[in-house]
Amino acid sequence: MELFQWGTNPWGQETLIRVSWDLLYLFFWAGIAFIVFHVVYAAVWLPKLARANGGQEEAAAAAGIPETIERHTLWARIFHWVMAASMLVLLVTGFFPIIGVQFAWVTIHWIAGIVLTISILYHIVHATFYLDFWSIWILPDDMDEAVQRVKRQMGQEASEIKKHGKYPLDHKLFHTAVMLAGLAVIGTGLVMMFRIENALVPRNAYLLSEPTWGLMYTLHGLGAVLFVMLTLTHIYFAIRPDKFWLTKSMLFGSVERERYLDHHDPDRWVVNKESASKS
Amino acid sequence: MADYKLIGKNYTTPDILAKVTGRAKYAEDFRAEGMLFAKLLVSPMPHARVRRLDTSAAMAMPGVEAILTADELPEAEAPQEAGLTNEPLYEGEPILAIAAVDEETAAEAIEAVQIDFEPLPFVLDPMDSLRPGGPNARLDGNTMAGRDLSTIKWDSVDWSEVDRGIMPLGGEVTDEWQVGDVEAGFAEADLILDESVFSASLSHQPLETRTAMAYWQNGKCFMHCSTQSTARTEGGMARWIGIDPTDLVLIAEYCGGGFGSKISSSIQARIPALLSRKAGKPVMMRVTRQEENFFGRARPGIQARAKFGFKSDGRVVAIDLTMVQDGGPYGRSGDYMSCADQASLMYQPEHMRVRGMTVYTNTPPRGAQRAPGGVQAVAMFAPIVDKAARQLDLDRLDIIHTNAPQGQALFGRPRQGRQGNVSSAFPKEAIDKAREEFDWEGMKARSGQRNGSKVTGVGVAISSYSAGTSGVDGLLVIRPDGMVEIHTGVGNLGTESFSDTSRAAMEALDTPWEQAEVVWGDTSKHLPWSAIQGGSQTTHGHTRSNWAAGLEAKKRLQEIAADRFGGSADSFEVGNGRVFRRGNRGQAMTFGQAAERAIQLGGVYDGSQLPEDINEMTTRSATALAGRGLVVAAKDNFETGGRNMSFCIGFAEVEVDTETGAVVLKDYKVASDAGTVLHPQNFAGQVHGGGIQGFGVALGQKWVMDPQWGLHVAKRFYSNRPPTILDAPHDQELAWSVADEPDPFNPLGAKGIGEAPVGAGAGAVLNAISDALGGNVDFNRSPIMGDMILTMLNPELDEAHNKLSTHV
Amino acid sequence: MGDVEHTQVQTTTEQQGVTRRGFIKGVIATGASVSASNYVLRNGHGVALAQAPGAVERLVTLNVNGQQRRVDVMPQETLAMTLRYKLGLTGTKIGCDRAECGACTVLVDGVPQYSCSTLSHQVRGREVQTIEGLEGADGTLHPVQQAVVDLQGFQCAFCMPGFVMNMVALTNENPDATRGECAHHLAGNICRCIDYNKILNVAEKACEYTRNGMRS
Amino acid sequence: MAVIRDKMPAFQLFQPASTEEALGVLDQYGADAWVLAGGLDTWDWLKDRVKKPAAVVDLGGVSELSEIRSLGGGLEIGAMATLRDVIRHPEVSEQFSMLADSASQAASPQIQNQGTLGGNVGQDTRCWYYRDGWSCYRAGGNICYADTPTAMNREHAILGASRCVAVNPSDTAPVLVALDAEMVVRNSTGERVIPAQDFFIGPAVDIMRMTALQPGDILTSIRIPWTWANTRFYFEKARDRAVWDFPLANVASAAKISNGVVEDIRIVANGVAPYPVRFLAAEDAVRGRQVGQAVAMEAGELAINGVRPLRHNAYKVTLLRNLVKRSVQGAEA
Repeated sequence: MELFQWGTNPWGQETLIRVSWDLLYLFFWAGIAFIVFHVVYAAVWLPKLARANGGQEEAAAAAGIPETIERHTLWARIFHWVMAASMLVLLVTGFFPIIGVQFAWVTIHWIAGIVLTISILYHIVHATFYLDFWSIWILPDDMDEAVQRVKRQMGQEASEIKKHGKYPLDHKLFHTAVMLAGLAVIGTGLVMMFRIENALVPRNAYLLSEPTWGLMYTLHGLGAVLFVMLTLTHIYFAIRPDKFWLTKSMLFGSVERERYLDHHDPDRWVVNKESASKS
Repeated sequence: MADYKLIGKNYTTPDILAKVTGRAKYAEDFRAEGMLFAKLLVSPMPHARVRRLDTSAAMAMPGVEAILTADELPEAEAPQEAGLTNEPLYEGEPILAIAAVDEETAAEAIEAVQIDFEPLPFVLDPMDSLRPGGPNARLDGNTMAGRDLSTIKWDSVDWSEVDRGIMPLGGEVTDEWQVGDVEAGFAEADLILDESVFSASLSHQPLETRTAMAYWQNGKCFMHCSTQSTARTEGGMARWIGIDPTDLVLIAEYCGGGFGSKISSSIQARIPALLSRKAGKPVMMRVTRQEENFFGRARPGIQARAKFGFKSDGRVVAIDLTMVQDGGPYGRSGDYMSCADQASLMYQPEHMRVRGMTVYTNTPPRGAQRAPGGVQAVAMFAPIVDKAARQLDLDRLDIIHTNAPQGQALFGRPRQGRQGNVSSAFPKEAIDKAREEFDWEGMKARSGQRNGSKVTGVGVAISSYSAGTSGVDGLLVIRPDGMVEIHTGVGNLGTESFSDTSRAAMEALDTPWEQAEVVWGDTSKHLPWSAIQGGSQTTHGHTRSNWAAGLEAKKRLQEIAADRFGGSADSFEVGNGRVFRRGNRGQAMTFGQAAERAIQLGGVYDGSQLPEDINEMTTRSATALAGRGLVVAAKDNFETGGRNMSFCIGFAEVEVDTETGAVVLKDYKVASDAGTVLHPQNFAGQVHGGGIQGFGVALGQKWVMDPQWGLHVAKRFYSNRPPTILDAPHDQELAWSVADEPDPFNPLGAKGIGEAPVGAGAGAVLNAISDALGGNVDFNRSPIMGDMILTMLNPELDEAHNKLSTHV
Repeated sequence: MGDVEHTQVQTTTEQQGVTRRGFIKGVIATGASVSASNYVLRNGHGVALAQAPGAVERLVTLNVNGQQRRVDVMPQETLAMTLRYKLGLTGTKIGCDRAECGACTVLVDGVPQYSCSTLSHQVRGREVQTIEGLEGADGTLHPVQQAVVDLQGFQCAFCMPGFVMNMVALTNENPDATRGECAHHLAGNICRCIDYNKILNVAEKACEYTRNGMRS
Repeated sequence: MAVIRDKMPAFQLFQPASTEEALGVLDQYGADAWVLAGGLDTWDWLKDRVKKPAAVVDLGGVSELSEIRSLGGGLEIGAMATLRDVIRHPEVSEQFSMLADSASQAASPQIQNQGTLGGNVGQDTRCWYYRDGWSCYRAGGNICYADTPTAMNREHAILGASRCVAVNPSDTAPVLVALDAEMVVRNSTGERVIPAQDFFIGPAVDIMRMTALQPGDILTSIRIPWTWANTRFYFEKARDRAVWDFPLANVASAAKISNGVVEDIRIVANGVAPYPVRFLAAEDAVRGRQVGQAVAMEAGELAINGVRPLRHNAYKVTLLRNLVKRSVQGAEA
């Protein structure tokens, strides 16, 4: 298997062109393998970790936690679904021609890319100034808990695991991966606009040096093949019954108090009346 | 015209039967026992250095017999080329050669060579090399100043002008001359045209590539190559191979075209010779068309500023030229200088200043191409003179006539403060004759006629070029079987001058051509020192030398007869293959009998005693022939009277479709002043063939290169476009005429005709296109193609490139 | 030069009854073949020698100038190379090797084709005519050849064999051709001496000779 | 990278006698097989050693592929019929003279003698960067060398480009599109019939192919319905030299005209886009109107709607406009 695709420049010198599309298949099957693994893992291990949460309801009600709690604002949800749609379009337009489904994809691809870019820009501003910025980032506590969690699962002595805040570590990890891959494809994708006809920038294939272009295509490809796996696994989790309450929250915005109490630490995701769903 | 029996008559040349039956052997037609095939590894970059070279995998391949690298060649002194190099200066320059049992293996071996190049800065357009900080094509400089490589940058000129297609004045140049006072000349002028002009580089593309086959036998190298000249190739080729000329047997009876690119064959021919020595087997190196495009030579492009001052009667009073020649990477060709000389001759300005230089570029090597500089002169300046005629409201043929030289006119770069003169010039007579014969008034009447979107244009242009030098040797043997063997060291590249000029000897002997046998093309057959077959040298030079040999033979025949029959030599006549007493034809000897007698007499008669003044090569050949009959060697010592020049005036009729830009040539006629015509059929072939080559210059033969990578993109005939038969007028036979004025400094009045026709064709077509578009159009460059015409006719279209752009 | 020239002609009679392997060995042993002796021993790209229907044999019989010529031909070998290097018919020239100049034009079943752009295998069972096949056994020139000689046609003549063969097809098909029709018929041949005017004179003369017979 | 020219690499040559046999070999070799028709496009690729197929399948021996025959619904021309066959076939010149006309303007007479109709329509682009083995989009890279700020693109596309700006160089292709021809394609799984207009594809859809032919496919014949037989045809090719050169632009038009009124028309051009372009807007504008200068000019203007000229080919806009104008007028000028 090749990691990179090399070509020759007009002078016959070897030059990096892009990632090898072998990686597309690799990441696709890696995603599938992860899903299969997780299905088994979830079936065998998760029941063992289940805990009762009885008796919390009243206390929670007393603490002023509303019955439904807004988890994603309307704007955040719009952002998410716009991003999801553009991402799916980008994946389909980017990869279907490679796997043999031919159609005129370039224009759709770059327009979807621009939509994605705009939505990401919105997200960055929105998350920075209007949301609990730090809620999605991996913090030292997360790491510590992760260690404890693994210890527990291995059957070793470990301290009590606290419930997570608004986002559990796996969400945070996923977000980080998406962010890195996303920045790579968006950053390189914007530069690659100079190599195609589009309404925004004039074509200039010699904007960058030849090795730099090779790097752009390679990074774009790496991000893109990573997204194949990320998207697969993301969809998988979204449709898992035990996670479906989260998917619903992305559709409708809120979670029930019960779920909140089940999964979240009220100290770490502070909820009050103002957070209650408007619905 | 004098009353000749052979000169001026059509006849069958001695090579044509072999040609028309396929028996004529060109270099690639020879085979030798155990012959290997060579393939070249050529540079993929315009300028680079070989950083690492590993031929072990190639050498290990079964069937690979020898590899020749640049390191094994004697070093060439800059700016000359070596044939193989480790620092390629243009795309396609050979790096190494591999000989293998067959071409397939050689090709695969080339692909197995591990080679790593370090790209170096390159330049395609001379102007880019003159810019301050601009790249140089060579690491040792970008031009030749005198005999030295040096670097010149134009830091004082306005480069924004160049970007707008204006050639700047005042940049430093390496060559400069002036006659009269140009400023005073322009002060006198009633009309001044000051324009930037460009004539593009174009490759020769002879149909036979410079394929060569060589082998060694008993220490001698046998070389089959393609060359225009035989005698003048021997020494250079021997030097290239590194052997004494006497150890070289050069066989080149047929040459599939050269147009100046094979005057003395090509340096790449040394490759099979050296490979053959290394491998111990014969080696055939088939040069591909694409390789020919790379190292087969090309006419240098010239970017120029031309300022012409005219009097109201059309007389050119002053010319001021600034020229930059695209020199390619090697050598020191001076097309721009002969370009100035021809302008000086054709337009006879009283005041003229010339400033010029050649700038090296990483494009294929340049060389002389049929009227080097002369064609560029016509392509660049004929449209200016044509335009002046329009602006001064003069007849366009008249303005040519007005300025054309007459008699022994002075022209060109002055030496010791004085211009030299032309030996004879009768272009005015040629024009006067053509005006009637070609019905110039009728042609003019068709100018501007419209047929829908198609407009007829009529163009006329004069072209001049050198037509011969002198001082070479004639060598003939009258054999005991009565045949006259005329040996000639000029080549046979299709002009047939090797044969046509041999007829001078038979004319001198007043003997039928059937009794002649021309010996040519193989140095083992003992050839005399001859003119280079290039620059139209042969016709003038070899009618002189063969006439000299013929006269000398006649004298010896008379002496032999006097010796046999008594009396003075003067009382004998020579004619019809016999020498006989005047008034008593009974006292006669046949050539055969005289030859027998010559052998008996020895000394000056059988070649054992030779003239002192002949060339060493002639002496060697004549000595080898000694004893075979009456052996006569003679040097051309006839008087010379200036530089020998011939003239052509082309008349073209085109139809330009203003909706598609398509140009169709409807007719082409050519008038000439080229002295006595030796062989009318061949003469017509030269004037028309040259003219149509000029159409290629005018209409589309060119290089296209990618500026980012410095690589050719139009390497194929379908993309670099030599003219096809349908691009030439083909509905009626083309007319030609001659002034029929013999050159006073040739015993038969002959001048060369190879060169001048090209410019005439190019200039006439350029002017005709301009005429069709209403005159006063400023293409200011050649070639003109349909896209340029459409762009000019539709001002809303963006101009694709400025006037001075090269290789677009 | 007679001592160093030789050709690799394998005539039918010489080859009859000789096995392919034996023939190939012979070729190698005598060193007679200018063709790839090592090619004989390998099969490019490492692909197994084809078993599929339609796979070609290397030993073929070609009908050239009325003779059956048995010859060893590589699959990728062009007719021009076979004619020139295997059959010794060097009259056919290679000017560009790319179907762009016409010097290699020969007649295949009477039709002008570029032999540089025809595989030798493609002319099996067809009649190939080259310039060497025009002259009569008694030395009588073909009308086209005679026209060339009479009008001093062509210059360097490297293009001539191709033009001549194309003219032969012209005189066979349309001896009444006008000058313009001659030009269109001959348009697939390039002359770099660009003596097209004279070439058209020759074509017209050749047509005339074909119609009216050659002058005696 | 050593560049070796004019020596073909070794390959296995197959000369099957039937289409089935040929398809069998194609299946056996997959993408390593090369279909050989007249060879005029093939030899360049092989002699430049840019492509090195393991097997070459010469269709010259499949006689069924070179037949020209009249069917109930139209004329069927075998893909291996040479251009010469097409030019000289009486029914072609009587019914579809424009096809013979375009074939007789392709390349050179000898190439017409060897080259096939299938090869002419299926030929690859002549973009000089791509043909020379530069590793561009079309060759699997990620750049178009012909569309850079300094590129030499005088002969490239003004319409329909997508990343790659190469043009389709065929002279017969626009004629077949104008005549509503259908391409019959076979592979080992069966036969499919593709309208000519869909047969030619642009780089937006598949940047590495000019036609719908996939590895394993053979174009077996071209069917031309009688729909446009003997209507008013116009074909013109603009080129630099009168022989060999590919079109700078060509135009093919078929028009049904009664009493000077255009009942229906097809206008197609090639050499300006990566595929033969049909000018639907121009056709619509002309349909139902009297033939004349004004309507022709209008059609010309509509044809150049949306052009995107490159640095060196703006002239093609004017050229295309004028050719389309002429095609509607039905005459030069």
